[in-house]
Amino acid sequence: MDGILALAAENLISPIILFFALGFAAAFARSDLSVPEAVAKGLSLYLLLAIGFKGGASVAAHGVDATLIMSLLAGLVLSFVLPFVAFGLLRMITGLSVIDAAAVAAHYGSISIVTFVTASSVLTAAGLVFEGYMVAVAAVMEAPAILSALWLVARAGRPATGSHGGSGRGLDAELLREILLNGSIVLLIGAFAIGAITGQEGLARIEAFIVAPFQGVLCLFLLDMGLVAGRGLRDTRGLLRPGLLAFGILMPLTGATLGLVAGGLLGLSVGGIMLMMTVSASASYIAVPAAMRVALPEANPAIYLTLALGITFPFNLTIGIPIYLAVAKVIFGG
Amino acid sequence: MDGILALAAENLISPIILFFALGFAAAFARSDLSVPEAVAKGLSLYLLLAIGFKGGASVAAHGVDATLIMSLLAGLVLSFVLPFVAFGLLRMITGLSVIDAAAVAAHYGSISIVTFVTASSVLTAAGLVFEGYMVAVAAVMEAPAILSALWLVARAGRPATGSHGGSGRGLDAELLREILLNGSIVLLIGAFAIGAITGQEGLARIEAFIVAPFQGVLCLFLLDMGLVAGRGLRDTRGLLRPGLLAFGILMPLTGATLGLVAGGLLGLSVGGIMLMMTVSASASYIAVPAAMRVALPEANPAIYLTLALGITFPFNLTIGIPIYLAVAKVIFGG
Amino acid sequence: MDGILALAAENLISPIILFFALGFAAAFARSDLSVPEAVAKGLSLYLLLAIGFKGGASVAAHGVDATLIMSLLAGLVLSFVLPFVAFGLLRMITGLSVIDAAAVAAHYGSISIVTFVTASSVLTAAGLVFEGYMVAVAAVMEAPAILSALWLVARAGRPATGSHGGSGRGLDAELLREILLNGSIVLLIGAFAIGAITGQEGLARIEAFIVAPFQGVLCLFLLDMGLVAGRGLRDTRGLLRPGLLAFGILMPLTGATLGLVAGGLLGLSVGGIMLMMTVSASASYIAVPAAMRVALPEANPAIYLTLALGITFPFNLTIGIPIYLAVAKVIFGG
Amino acid sequence: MQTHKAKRVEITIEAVMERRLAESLEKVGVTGFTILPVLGGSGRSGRWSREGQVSRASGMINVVCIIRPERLDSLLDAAFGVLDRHIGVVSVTDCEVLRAERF
Amino acid sequence: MQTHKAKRVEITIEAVMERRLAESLEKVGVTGFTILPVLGGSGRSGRWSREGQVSRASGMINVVCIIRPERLDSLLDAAFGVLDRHIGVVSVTDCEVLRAERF
Amino acid sequence: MQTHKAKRVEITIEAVMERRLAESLEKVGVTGFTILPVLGGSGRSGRWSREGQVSRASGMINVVCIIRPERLDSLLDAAFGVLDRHIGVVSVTDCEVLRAERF
Ligand SMILES: Nc1ncnc2c1ncn2[C@@H]1O[C@H](COP(=O)(O)O)[C@@H](O)[C@H]1O
Ligand SMILES: Nc1ncnc2c1ncn2[C@@H]1O[C@H](COP(=O)(O)O)[C@@H](O)[C@H]1O
Ligand SMILES: Nc1ncnc2c1ncn2[C@@H]1O[C@H](COP(=O)(O)O)[C@@H](O)[C@H]1O
Ligand code: NA
Ligand code: NA
Ligand code: NA
Repeated sequence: MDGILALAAENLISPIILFFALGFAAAFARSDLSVPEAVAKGLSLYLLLAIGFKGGASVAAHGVDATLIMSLLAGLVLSFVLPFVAFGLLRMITGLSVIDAAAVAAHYGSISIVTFVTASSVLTAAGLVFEGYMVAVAAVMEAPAILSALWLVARAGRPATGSHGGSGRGLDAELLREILLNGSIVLLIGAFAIGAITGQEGLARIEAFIVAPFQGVLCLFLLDMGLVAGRGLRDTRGLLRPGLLAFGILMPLTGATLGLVAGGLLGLSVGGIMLMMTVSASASYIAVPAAMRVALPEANPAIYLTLALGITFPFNLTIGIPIYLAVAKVIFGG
Repeated sequence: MDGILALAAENLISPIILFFALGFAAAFARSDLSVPEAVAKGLSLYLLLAIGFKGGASVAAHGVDATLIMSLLAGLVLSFVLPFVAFGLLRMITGLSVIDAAAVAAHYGSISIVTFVTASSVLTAAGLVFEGYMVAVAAVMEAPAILSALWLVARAGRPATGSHGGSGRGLDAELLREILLNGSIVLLIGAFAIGAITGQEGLARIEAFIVAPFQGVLCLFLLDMGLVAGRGLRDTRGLLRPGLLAFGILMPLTGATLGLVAGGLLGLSVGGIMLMMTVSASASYIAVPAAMRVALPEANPAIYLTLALGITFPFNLTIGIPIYLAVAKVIFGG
Repeated sequence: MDGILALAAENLISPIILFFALGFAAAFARSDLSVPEAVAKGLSLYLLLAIGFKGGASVAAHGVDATLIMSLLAGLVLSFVLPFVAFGLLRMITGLSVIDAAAVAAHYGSISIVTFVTASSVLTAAGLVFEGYMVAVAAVMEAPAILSALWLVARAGRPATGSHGGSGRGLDAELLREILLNGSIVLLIGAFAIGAITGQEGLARIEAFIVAPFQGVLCLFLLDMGLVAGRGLRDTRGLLRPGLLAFGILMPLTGATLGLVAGGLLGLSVGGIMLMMTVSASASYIAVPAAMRVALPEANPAIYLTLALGITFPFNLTIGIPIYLAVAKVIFGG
Repeated sequence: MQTHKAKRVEITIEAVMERRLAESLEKVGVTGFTILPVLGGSGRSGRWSREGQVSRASGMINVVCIIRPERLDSLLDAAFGVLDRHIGVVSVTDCEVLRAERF
Repeated sequence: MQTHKAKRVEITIEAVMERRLAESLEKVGVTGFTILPVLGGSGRSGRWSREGQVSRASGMINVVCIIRPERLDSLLDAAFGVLDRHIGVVSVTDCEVLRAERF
Repeated sequence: MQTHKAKRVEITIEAVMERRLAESLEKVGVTGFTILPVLGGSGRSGRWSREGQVSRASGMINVVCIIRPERLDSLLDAAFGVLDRHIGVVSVTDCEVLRAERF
């Protein structure tokens, strides 16, 4: 327990967390500090390209681990299953409607790549290695949760998106294509593949761009995330009943537990297990919200965005990640 | 004198000055070369984050100097006092109205962080060290001058911003909050604090982002500044009567002299004195103009922007900084 | 022949080509992956600044080669002449109107700086040096082709841009100024001059910005180019008759051949010859399209943009550059 | 100068619905429109801003569509089919245009 | 398709006044508006452009506000209170809207 | 609140023609206008978008110009002289403005 606290404390005073906190505080104080939308998108492209490429290059270097396929499968299953867990929890401890609960559930089954990136930075700083393909596992976990959530809505007798009305849409091929080919999945998997193909030689050519400045870029991006999260939370404070708040913290812990079990069964390294916990604990705030606006427009975006970005993201960043690392170490670390 | 000229000449052929000149010339030649607004803002966020963090980390490394508090106080006083000097000078040698003169005075009491950054680059290139907290001094000097200027207007019998009329505004709490929490102050002081907290360990993690590429990013930013300054000057040439022009050069020299006295009394290093001169000599072109548009909308923005960005900024960049360094060296250098 | 294929194969699996392919594929699959316009422009400013500066610094280091002036002249002549070749070829093998053919011809007489950048990266990776002033040759080749194209239209009895009608425009001084002072020329030549003036000392100060991360930035930029090219090609597939397609591949080969001759006569190094081939083979997609919209608004932009960006650019990137290198090596390499 | 009566329709709609709106308009033969970016706004669901946002979820766009008066109804039908359960605003203004042959 | 009469108010105002305008509008009960970015322009104080600018001082925004006709006057009062000594332009157009219950 | 009749002219024109349009407007005494950015659109020449674009060739801008009714004709003449053989759309709407002395 002491070790966890020490680790958490150390994590808390890293530049990346502090820049997130700075953004958060600035938003609450209504400072006009802001990052232009184009710059924020550019930073996120950089992070996806870098983390994907490094994962691929690492796979190229260490060879394809026997558990790679199993890990991808586990990721798929987790992403499909987590929304059901989240949905159940939400219906138990909050008064959310079926549609709102399903929309929130989709976010928690999917993943937050910045949370993943931060966790991998913490691992690197702690001198721990992890399976390079974990970034691919994260990528495959982005989309399936959306399908589970739409199924939950359909089951409740409400067509996911109106074949009713004039426009005749639905979870049609078009929406499915949009979900599977959304920009962050494509760039993450594409960069992973390019890293795997070009290997260490490719890495050597672009290392100075994607490795050395990575932590610094992450600081700037987290400053922006803090600003966006803080602004969202400030404007929707009324919304956050105790039940929702509790969910925003209980759900990542639940997800992390399932991730721990999965990672343990797969026989991953301590670092790999910690990452599996982290992605399971994290909630999407880029791809899934956009999909929900198309497929479940009646769901209130303020609820899922505030939960994912305002509660769970900061929780994972500050408290969750050190806990997951400590637990993984205690149980599986030599 | 020879030494000053040699130093100035050397400074003039550094890439950063030449990129500024390139932008300036391109704007005058009506080239369509331009930096997107979002990119310019992104670059300025980078510079603020980097310079703030490095200042903080340097304080962490060298310990809190006994003169830190005194220097901050000196900065505060200078920022409050300089507008009065500027206002007097303006009323003496130009025909500006009270409101226009006060608005211009606010800019010269405040500071230009890019001028500070350039000066610190020159110091680094010259192998001189300086007190890391000078960046904090620059930060505290951003806002006070605005209050002095508003007081000057109020004294002249003109309510700073209309309690007259319907909207019932004024130098209200809201405006004060906006001034004190403007984005560049918050990021500069926030990054400084994070640098001070995480120290050399934090610096090591993001050094490759904020130290190595810094000069190059500054080149790109100064190219943009040159474009903006050149465009502004080109479009408002008619405005610049000899009196205003003279002010744009006399005032930085006056400010630098006061900065020299302050720095000398504080017992700062030669580098620190030169920076104190530079910030006193520099004029704001980001935070103060925005505050003036809110508080003194009748003041003509073309006047203060052209003076600060079109005259004083290039003057400091090319001639001022080498002079300040040479003078500081001659008087206080061993 | 084997050597060429091996080289091509090696080139094809470099990260830069693969990121271009990723963008291309993502666009065809209608992924919503996209780079914000401001970020794309920012990246292109970076590339121009970096490549220009490095060229200038290299000239400063190796001294002004006797052939510098001759090479610039050769570039000028090539840029004037290539449009006639292109125009003839187009009128022979495609059914394009005079105006459309002239507009396309202007693009192929001018150059694509990213193609140049990619070729110089391939040279560096292959351990070959080249004349630093080749970047200046590329710069002088941007504009002349536009004049040739306008002359072709005028000769055909159609005033290039209406002195007819009310507005009284024409290839007036204004348009000429716009063409000669377009942003990419100004930045490229400006950065070249700054590199030449500040030399190795200047380079040392900004090396960490313009050298080390260059390849990585190029990857991100080529991802964007792939997206834009793929989107363009996807939306205008119907347009590309066999004749046009053939032109899009024959013309760069023709241009490269002329470049080979010119480079050989000038006595350039193998790397220099390969670059002369590459620029001659490449087609503009930034400066010339904008000039054509002003000067020849009746020309269909879909034709010239699709050819330059959708056919010739990918051709040069993947197949052309390795061929040009191999040919230059076989003929002129010791 | 000769002008012609037309309708100016401005549709403020969620950015994620852009492709669907465009396709729906094309289906009823409306192929001319211009898309303006939106920075932020306010509505029943509160204030929002694009500052620093990465996800397209919370963004809107402004689609301007100038058409001959007789085609207004089919355009509105098409737009309404997409807007449907989505947030968004449609306004129609009378206007005059140059070069009527383009509409 | 059923449409309803409304007023389309477009306010071009300095970016630094955004928050004050929004608060002023909310005070008179106007909570629906959309903000469009502005690249540049020209007026009595000359030409300006946002290109390469970092300071918010010289920027403007375009606030579009669609309301029921009977609320126009209080909206204009509110806007005028903020515009006051500031530069900026207000135009009001008659328009028709879908889904009148939203305004 | 006192308002005055005016005309709101919106010109969607290629970005490369911006300077020429501005100069042409100034020549006929129109010095007040606001430029809005355009993200993309669709017309007879197909769909386009500014995403990821570096060249100004394919971009458009939206120029909004509010003027006294009596100056409409000279404005349209000036605009038409520039639009000429270029793509682009011009719409004119009746509107009311505050602070008529500004137009
Ligand atoms: N009356 C209005 N005038 C202009 N834009 C509006 C209006 N009402 C809503 N909007 C826009 O539509 C978005 C969604 O509105 P709502 O569904 O009411 O939250 C708002 O954030 C505004 O951008
Ligand atoms: N007649 C007008 N039509 C459209 N926008 C205008 C007009 N007059 C002024 N503006 C806008 O308001 C800004 C300030 O105008 P001014 O106060 O006249 O300098 C200009 O730069 C334009 O963006
Ligand atoms: N009817 C219209 N309404 C609004 N914008 C249009 C319309 N027609 C054309 N545009 C705009 O003008 C551009 C060029 O149109 P076109 O010349 O028809 O290809 C389009 O891409 C649109 O941005
Ligand atoms: Na998850
Ligand atoms: Na000062
Ligand atoms: Na060429």
